[in-house]
Amino acid sequence: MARHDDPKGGLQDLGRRVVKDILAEKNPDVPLPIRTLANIYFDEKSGLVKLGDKVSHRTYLNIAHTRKFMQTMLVAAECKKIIDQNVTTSIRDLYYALKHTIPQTQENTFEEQAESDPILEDIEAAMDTLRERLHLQADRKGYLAGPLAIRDTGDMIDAARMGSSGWAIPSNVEPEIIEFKDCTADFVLVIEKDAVWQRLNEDKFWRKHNCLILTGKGQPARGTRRLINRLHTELKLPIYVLADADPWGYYIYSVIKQGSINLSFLSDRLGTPDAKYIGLTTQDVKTFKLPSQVTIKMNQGDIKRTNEMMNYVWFKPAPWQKELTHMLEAGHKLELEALSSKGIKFISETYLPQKIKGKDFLP
Amino acid sequence: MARHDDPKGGLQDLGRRVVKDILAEKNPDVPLPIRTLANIYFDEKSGLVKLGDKVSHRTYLNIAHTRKFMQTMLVAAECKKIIDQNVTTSIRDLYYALKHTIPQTQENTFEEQAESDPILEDIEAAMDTLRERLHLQADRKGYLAGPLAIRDTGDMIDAARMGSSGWAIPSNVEPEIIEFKDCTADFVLVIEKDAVWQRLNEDKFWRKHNCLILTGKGQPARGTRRLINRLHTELKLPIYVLADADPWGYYIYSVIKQGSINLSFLSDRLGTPDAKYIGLTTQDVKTFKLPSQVTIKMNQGDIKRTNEMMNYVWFKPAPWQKELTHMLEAGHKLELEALSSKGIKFISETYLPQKIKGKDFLP
Amino acid sequence: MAGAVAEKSADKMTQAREISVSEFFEKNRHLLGYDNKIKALLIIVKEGVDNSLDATEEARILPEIYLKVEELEKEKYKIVIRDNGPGIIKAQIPKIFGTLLYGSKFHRLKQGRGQQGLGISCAVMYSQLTTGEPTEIISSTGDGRTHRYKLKIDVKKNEPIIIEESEEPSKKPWHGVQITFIVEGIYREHKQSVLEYVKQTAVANPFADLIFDSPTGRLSFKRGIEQLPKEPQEIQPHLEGVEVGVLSRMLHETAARSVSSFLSTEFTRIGKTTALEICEKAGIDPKISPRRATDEDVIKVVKAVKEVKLTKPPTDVLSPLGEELIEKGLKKELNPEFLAVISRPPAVYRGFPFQLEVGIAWGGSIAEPNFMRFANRVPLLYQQGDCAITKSIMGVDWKRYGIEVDKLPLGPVAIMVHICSVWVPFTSESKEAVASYPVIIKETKLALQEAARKLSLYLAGKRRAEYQAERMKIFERYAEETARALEELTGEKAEKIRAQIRKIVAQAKPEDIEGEADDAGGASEGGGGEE
Amino acid sequence: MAGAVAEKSADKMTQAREISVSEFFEKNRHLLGYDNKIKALLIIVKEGVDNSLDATEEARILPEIYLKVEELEKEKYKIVIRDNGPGIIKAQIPKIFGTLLYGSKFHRLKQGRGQQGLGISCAVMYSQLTTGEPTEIISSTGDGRTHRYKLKIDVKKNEPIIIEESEEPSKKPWHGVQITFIVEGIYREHKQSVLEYVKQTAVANPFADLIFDSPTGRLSFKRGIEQLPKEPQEIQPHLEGVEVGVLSRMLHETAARSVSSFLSTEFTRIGKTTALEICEKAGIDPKISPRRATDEDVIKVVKAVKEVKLTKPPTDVLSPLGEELIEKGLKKELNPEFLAVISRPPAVYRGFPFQLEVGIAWGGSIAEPNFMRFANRVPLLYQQGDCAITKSIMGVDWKRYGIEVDKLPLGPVAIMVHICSVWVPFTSESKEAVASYPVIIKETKLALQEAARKLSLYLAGKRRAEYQAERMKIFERYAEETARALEELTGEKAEKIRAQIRKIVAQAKPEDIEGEADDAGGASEGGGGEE
Repeated sequence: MARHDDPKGGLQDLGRRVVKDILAEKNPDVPLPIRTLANIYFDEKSGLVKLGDKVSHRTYLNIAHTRKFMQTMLVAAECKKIIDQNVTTSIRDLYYALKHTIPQTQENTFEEQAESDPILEDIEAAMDTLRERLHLQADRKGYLAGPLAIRDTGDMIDAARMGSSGWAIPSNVEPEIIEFKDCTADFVLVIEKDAVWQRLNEDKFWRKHNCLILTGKGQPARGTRRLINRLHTELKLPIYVLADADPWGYYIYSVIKQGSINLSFLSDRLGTPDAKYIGLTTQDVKTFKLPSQVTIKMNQGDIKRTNEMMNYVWFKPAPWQKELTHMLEAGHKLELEALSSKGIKFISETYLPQKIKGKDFLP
Repeated sequence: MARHDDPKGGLQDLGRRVVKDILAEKNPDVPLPIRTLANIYFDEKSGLVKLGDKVSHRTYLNIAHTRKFMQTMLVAAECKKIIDQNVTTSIRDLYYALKHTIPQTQENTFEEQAESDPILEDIEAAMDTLRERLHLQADRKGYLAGPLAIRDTGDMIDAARMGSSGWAIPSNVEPEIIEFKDCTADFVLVIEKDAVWQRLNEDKFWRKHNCLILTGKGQPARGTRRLINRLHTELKLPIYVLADADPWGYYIYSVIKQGSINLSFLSDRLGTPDAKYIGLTTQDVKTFKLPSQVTIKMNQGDIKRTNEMMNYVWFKPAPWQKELTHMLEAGHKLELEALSSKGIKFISETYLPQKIKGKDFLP
Repeated sequence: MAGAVAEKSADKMTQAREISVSEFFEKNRHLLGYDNKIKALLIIVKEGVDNSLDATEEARILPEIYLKVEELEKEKYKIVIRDNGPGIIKAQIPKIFGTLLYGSKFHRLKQGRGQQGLGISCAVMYSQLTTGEPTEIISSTGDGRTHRYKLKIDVKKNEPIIIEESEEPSKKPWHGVQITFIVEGIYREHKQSVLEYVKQTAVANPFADLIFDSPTGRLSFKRGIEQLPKEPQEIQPHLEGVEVGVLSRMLHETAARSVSSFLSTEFTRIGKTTALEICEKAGIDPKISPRRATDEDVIKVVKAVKEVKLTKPPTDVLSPLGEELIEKGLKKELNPEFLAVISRPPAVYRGFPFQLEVGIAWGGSIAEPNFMRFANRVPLLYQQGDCAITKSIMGVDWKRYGIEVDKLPLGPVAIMVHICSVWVPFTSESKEAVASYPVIIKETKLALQEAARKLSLYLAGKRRAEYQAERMKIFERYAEETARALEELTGEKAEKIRAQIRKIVAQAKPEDIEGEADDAGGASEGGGGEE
Repeated sequence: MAGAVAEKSADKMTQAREISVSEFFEKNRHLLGYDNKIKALLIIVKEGVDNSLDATEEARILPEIYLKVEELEKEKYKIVIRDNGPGIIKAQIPKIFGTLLYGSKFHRLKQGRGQQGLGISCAVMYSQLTTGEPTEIISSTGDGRTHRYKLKIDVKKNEPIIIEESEEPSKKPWHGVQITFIVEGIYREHKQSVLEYVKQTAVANPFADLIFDSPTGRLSFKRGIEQLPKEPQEIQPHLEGVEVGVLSRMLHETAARSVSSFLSTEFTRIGKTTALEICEKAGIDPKISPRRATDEDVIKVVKAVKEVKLTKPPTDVLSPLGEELIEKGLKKELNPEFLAVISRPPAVYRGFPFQLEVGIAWGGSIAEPNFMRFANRVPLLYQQGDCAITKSIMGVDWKRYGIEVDKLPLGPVAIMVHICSVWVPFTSESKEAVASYPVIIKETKLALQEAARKLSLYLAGKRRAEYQAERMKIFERYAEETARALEELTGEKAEKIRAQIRKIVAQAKPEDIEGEADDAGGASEGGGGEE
């Protein structure tokens, strides 16, 4: 199905196709892109994780599909209704709005939100659209500070004047909501952890280094990833990522850079292939003479995960293979806070300046 | 120990007392307020959960204390160092800064952050101070929107012009960081869930009802609770709390209102005894004719928790006993999103206006 | 020293003497199951009732048995057992009840409940041992006279002591035996009790009328079928598994003139050809007199027997319950939803024919697993764990048949196993458990597996039917919701869509319906976290 | 019909006859443990060796026993057992080996290995049954003559058949017995084997020299102590638990003139006063002749006995191993880190004195749990689960003693339990398990608990010492870090604080040290969430 710039029309098309089958007394069929690893490929050219062509057919006369088929129709119909009313709602609201007991049964249309969320992703993928365009709100987290002026639904916001808290990144950062007005920064530093972000904001690191500092508070939400993508593509800002030297930190970097498997159909909007990894790496322990006790022994899960990551196409570049191998050999990982062992201001006054100056990045 | 407005002096006093014991060849002893339910009482006069007088003695020559004794000294010394350097750090940084292998052993000073966090709380309670005064940063979450102007470390922020995301509440909202400059609002609506907050912000509910809307995103962080306290005590704004009709929602309300057991020594800064509960209640199902399928069956944990809550002094007022009894009898709970079943705008256009107009609050 | 030793030795040895069987069992009565006072009551009832059933059945009389257990004082009971059997002739009464190891059945190879002539006289001995009371026997053979004895046992001599003896004309003509014991015991109604024994006996002997006056009231078990099972036949021993010692003794006792005729006349199913074949394989002259056979000859014959294919013993000598009787018994008792009954063909262990019968009942009134073991129609209540039947049940892979298991099967299942044989090998003289001969376990498992297969088919069929119906219901269930959503999306009327979906469902062929989950759903990688 | 029935009955009954004990056990040899060919070898060795040990011990000779098991052909073995006992006088040899239930020990109440006069003659019967071979017995009483017999058993008559008989002057003077069996069997060296029996016999009889020529080589067990245990004494029966039937018989057989003198002369530990007290309680004239006592009198006496406090049977009639011997045996075998041995005072079940001895060994060479059961110094290898000893071990709350448990104790523990009695109550004639009399279980548990308490003290002490040392180390460990932090806080030099802390630790008294966790830490309420 082609990308829909008209989400409502897309939903109606979906319905019409199904009704056509039904009226022709055919078993109705909704083709859905497969979103498992089996249908994911790494597009070398764009540097993004992308969705392949494989399609699964959800049909009514399949005992294992029938309930999901109904749910798909319900979610599609509800999205159309929301668009009609021109309101925005959360995916939890969507669940509640649709949940009811099926007449003459003890069964609910949806038993829990974990049932409606994947159906929504199915529709997003099928229509190649964003849930924001379906007037649905994703969870939000993440903050930004630095010389960037924004217009958000009429309000002018200067992210250089947001005090100690920074600008809170909303769930929907599409241009129709968030307009970039002015930006003088030279690059964006994306930080995994809020505590580190707050330290750097307190030190006004962004002022000294003329940059934007941004944190996703762990795995960045869709809105935050989309914002990073826009800052790079629209404002041409380099993106440097600062995360823990552990499989989870590296995974977060890879999601920012290449996109994720689960939302691979959105990679070109959510991924930023030009992002660079500034740190931490396990090799920093030697480079910056970190005391050995701040390292943390890898557990079985870490080791398994690291071995898997070594086989991902997007970790194939030599510097990553070297880092992952080093990690496995050293048998330890470390977190951003480990840098505090060298003193509270070590990260802002030594570590980051040295890395940026030396362009000491991983690809 | 008296409340220290001079945290550094307090830490030094603590050290000097211990050294005095040691030099006198006495088993050194740190008296610490007990922070379990056994030493908590509900102060009817202030309407706050408060810490009693019971004190526990942490001594060196007690096999069960020795390690904790050492840790207490380490945390106190590190806090003094941070204050000396005039920086702020996170409690995770504190953990990392202190973690190292004890010479000639295989043992670390701290094995995980879950060891250093309670020690810090011990020190906070012993010195009757806030961790913010020890230059330590709590986690932050929560947003605010509405007619309130703030000065944050020199930056002027207008919470009525923060677009779709609102003002992010920082972890430290003490007056030396956050100054209230101007406020025309009539009341504060504290909302448990961010999704509901976003809906109301989108509807510009705060403009129509001339209020501030604030969410803690679940259990509010210390900063958010302190902000609510300041909005009430300094700006004299009534506080209305909107949470799920379930034990967790009611618990969140009670923490906002009376303070929490764990941080009872901070109740007079974090609690707001005049807060009122606007909803949801299980009785709303009938009042607002909500469809029965949006209710959720209580599980064993809910029932146990509700029965416990019925015995808390602060839930003794008749309307609360009635609501809790009703909940147990009905055997169900419901979440804020349940209101969506009556339509997307039901909450902002019907539910809240009707409650506020009718002053239909629980105490 | 040698002299002293010899003297001492001689001294000891003069004290040695023969010990009577009664003395032996008096001291070792636990060997017969008299472990405790509760069990003692059960064993005495069992010996009496088993004898009555044997006697009536052998005389081809439909059994009417009356049993009474009455409490005389604390831990002292009167037990009365009366039957309508052929009675016992006067001369035999004292010997049968007053001598251990006296009986007609020991040397016979014929299916029966009693075997050794030990049980009933031990009951008499136990009575006198615990209460000092003699046992009363009243009997008539139907000749118009009734004989009455009160007996004890002279333990040292293993002989009856007649305490009282009388003979009188019967008031009305009758035949049968009535025995009255006065014994120490304790009456309970738990799992391994007189009551349970009577109930299970009724299941396995549905051709008998049983009345039980228990300390808690009367229970009547009416006959369910007016016909006795066919009479079991006595047989000669079978050559399979015969041992050197026994063969040697038989050779010296036979009336046969030659070894070959000895083999074909003293053993079942050995024809002349087979007898000659055995002699040939053994390398001995078939014509020599049995008495002239040497020990080496005997060993050669035993070895030769193993190389010859022997015909199985006759299958008609046993009297199994039969599938019909088992079905009747189990249906009457348990009212199950499903019942599978298997009667295996006879097999042979150590030369004895035996036969396994199994009933597996499922559902209905059965609430929990229930295992009933029978040997020659007698319920076995004790030593479940040691019994070949229990081991066989545990040896079956019940999961394969769709039945949950925790060592023994779980669920609403009742399993009845009946072994009948001309000689049931019990693990002990108390006859509580069947010895674990591999071939017995094998046969039992085969019977159980055959029955379990039937049950498994039934359960699978039931599940399949439920599943099919469930499926059509599913298509029906979601139609309305789907139709309404499609109306919202397309404007087409929900009623019309609904009707069309019904049509499609009705026309659906099985191959349209089958299918697996679609795999559209995204996989979460990297440890979760909302996206 | 009545006529026909009577006829049939008469017909059956004339077939009835007495059955000999030999016939009975030939058919029911599993009752004596002859379940399979592996076990058959063990039982025959056991009967022979037990008899040899009994004979030498009774004659107060330090035993020298030679045992040989030799494979003749597949599944056919020659077993030779030779001792240096007193020998058997010529006239008794055929009866002892050729008659079942013939012996000197049956009527005696005296601790010994054999009891019934059944075991050795059954071994003879089993040999002839399986191989047709007679058993050879060579014996001399030390009088310079050696007698040699080859015997079989006439099973129908329960009488010896003498196949060969010879007498010759001994080449050198000797006394003792040598028996040679030729039997069918299978030799294995697993847990329940001849080898294990010999090993455990060596543990429980450390005063015996044992040589075992097995099919895999020679094993010698040298005597560990040059003295026999004291001789067990024969006793009269004890009144406790005596039953009506037995008492009645004894009354009619006694030479006593009055009931009271009957009680005080025929029973152990009944004085005149007690005898009179019993008669008084029973309400009978103590002077009446025993022969004139009625059945009611007997019952009254039995009841009266229960109301009188009886003196326990004499404690010196038994011959326990004794704590020293048990310790020697276990130390030699297991080299444990700790050993607790308990010998209980004698107790009484059903009038028979018995005594329990227990050894619990821990650690050292013991790698896994090991349970050894002995009855009158004979190892019990089979039927562990049914045995009162095993049940007693399972009945102890081992966790209370700091020992892990999964039904049976776990860990590096060896438990040896020895029961000796004038009459050990086995659950079956194969003498593999002790019957579960409550008082036996109680005594066994008491012995085990007493030994377990000692072990528990040892283990606790071991743990405490480790704990104390650990504690002082802890105070040491944290001193440096604490001192440095205090320097940061106060400016006082870390070295000085460090030295002071050392002083405080060194001066600390135990009461300063003990203590529980402080309870400053806050409780999380309401289901978590960071604050």
